Amino acid sequence: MDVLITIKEKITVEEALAFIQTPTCGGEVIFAGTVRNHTHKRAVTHLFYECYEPMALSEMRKIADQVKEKWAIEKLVMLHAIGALYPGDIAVVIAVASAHRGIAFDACEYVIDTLKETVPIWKKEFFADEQPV
Amino acid sequence: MDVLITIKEKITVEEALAFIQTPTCGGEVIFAGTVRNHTHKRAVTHLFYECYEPMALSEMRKIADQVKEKWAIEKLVMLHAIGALYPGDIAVVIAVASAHRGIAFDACEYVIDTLKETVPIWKKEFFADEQPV
Amino acid sequence: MGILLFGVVKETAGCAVLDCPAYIKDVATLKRWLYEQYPSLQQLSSLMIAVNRSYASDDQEFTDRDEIAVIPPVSGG
Amino acid sequence: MGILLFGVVKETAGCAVLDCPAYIKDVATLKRWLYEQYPSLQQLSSLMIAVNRSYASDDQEFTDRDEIAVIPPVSGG
Repeated sequence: MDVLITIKEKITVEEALAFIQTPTCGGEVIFAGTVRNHTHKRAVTHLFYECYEPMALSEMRKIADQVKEKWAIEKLVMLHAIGALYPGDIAVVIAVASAHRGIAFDACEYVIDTLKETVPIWKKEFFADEQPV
Repeated sequence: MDVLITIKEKITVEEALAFIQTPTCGGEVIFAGTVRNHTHKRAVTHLFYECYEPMALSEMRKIADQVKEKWAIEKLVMLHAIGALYPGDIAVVIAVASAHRGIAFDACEYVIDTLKETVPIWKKEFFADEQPV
Repeated sequence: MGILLFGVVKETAGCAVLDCPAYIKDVATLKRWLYEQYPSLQQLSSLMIAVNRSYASDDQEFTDRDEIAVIPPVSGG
Repeated sequence: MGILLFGVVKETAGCAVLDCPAYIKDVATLKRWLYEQYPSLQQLSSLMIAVNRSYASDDQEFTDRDEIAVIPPVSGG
């Protein structure tokens, strides 16, 4: 399984696609998490993502190892953005390529669910109805 | 729910992404089906996709209606390529945007599974070890 | 009346539109006639008939004003 | 020794690296001390300690050569 794990300021779906596309695979499943313009009906102006980078990368590698053990996945990409993000910006991209689409869906959902539970990244929300700090 | 359904010679993941990205949505799930360079270990040179287009579009609209009834999906894209496709080319793209990622995965997988069962599109495979027609 | 053929059915018949006898007025009779004309179609895992671009059941009737198509197992995606 | 703080813990303490007393040599003692220093941390749904970039159980011991971090509930993705 080829793995690409990246934490950086700006991420794109295209770079994930470029990594996973291969003529040997039939199915690619991609999850993109974007910044919403509201949380519980409160308008969000922007987010700030903070990260304990060496541990975050290590936890992401652990997830990749779990995927490799559980499913016959050929390629896996995990990208996470950090810093200031605005509504519509992409915060996270998970991309999986496999010869079988069913396990590609399962693996992709597993990765994003687990990432949200274990990877030390924190989101701070800034609201429109808040005093600027 | 906004829906984009297209059958044409060349499709891209980018056009699907462009349609579904919105600041109100948190999660986008995309399935891309690409042409493999082998089937049951036989090398594939290319495929030819044939389509009963008016009925295919109608069956795709039926799937969109089912998605709308089952899940709170905001945007749905179904793209299918026709004509000659080569290994690595994209044959189908399904893209779903929803505020909740769990149902985005469910809906995306439902759409591709159902499309493969009901939409009148046929794939003819051409093999490397075959006489040219 | 002309019925539309696709995929392996089109290849078997060697044409994209097949002329079928006027006495055929329902799906079951059409399928029986197709199997007689092209016995190899019986090897397909399914053979559906679409009437006006919708899958039709065996008892559905049609006239020569309807659009009839023969749908072998689909393989899109 | 200096321990790394993130997210709401960093905001609560007002600093990114916190100096903790030398007598603290295991995770449980560190957590108890943090809760004493910053009682509001008890309202968090979880408070994990990482030793050398891995989540540590309460009974894990450490020395001042280890990298210690306080991990409030994560919210990436």
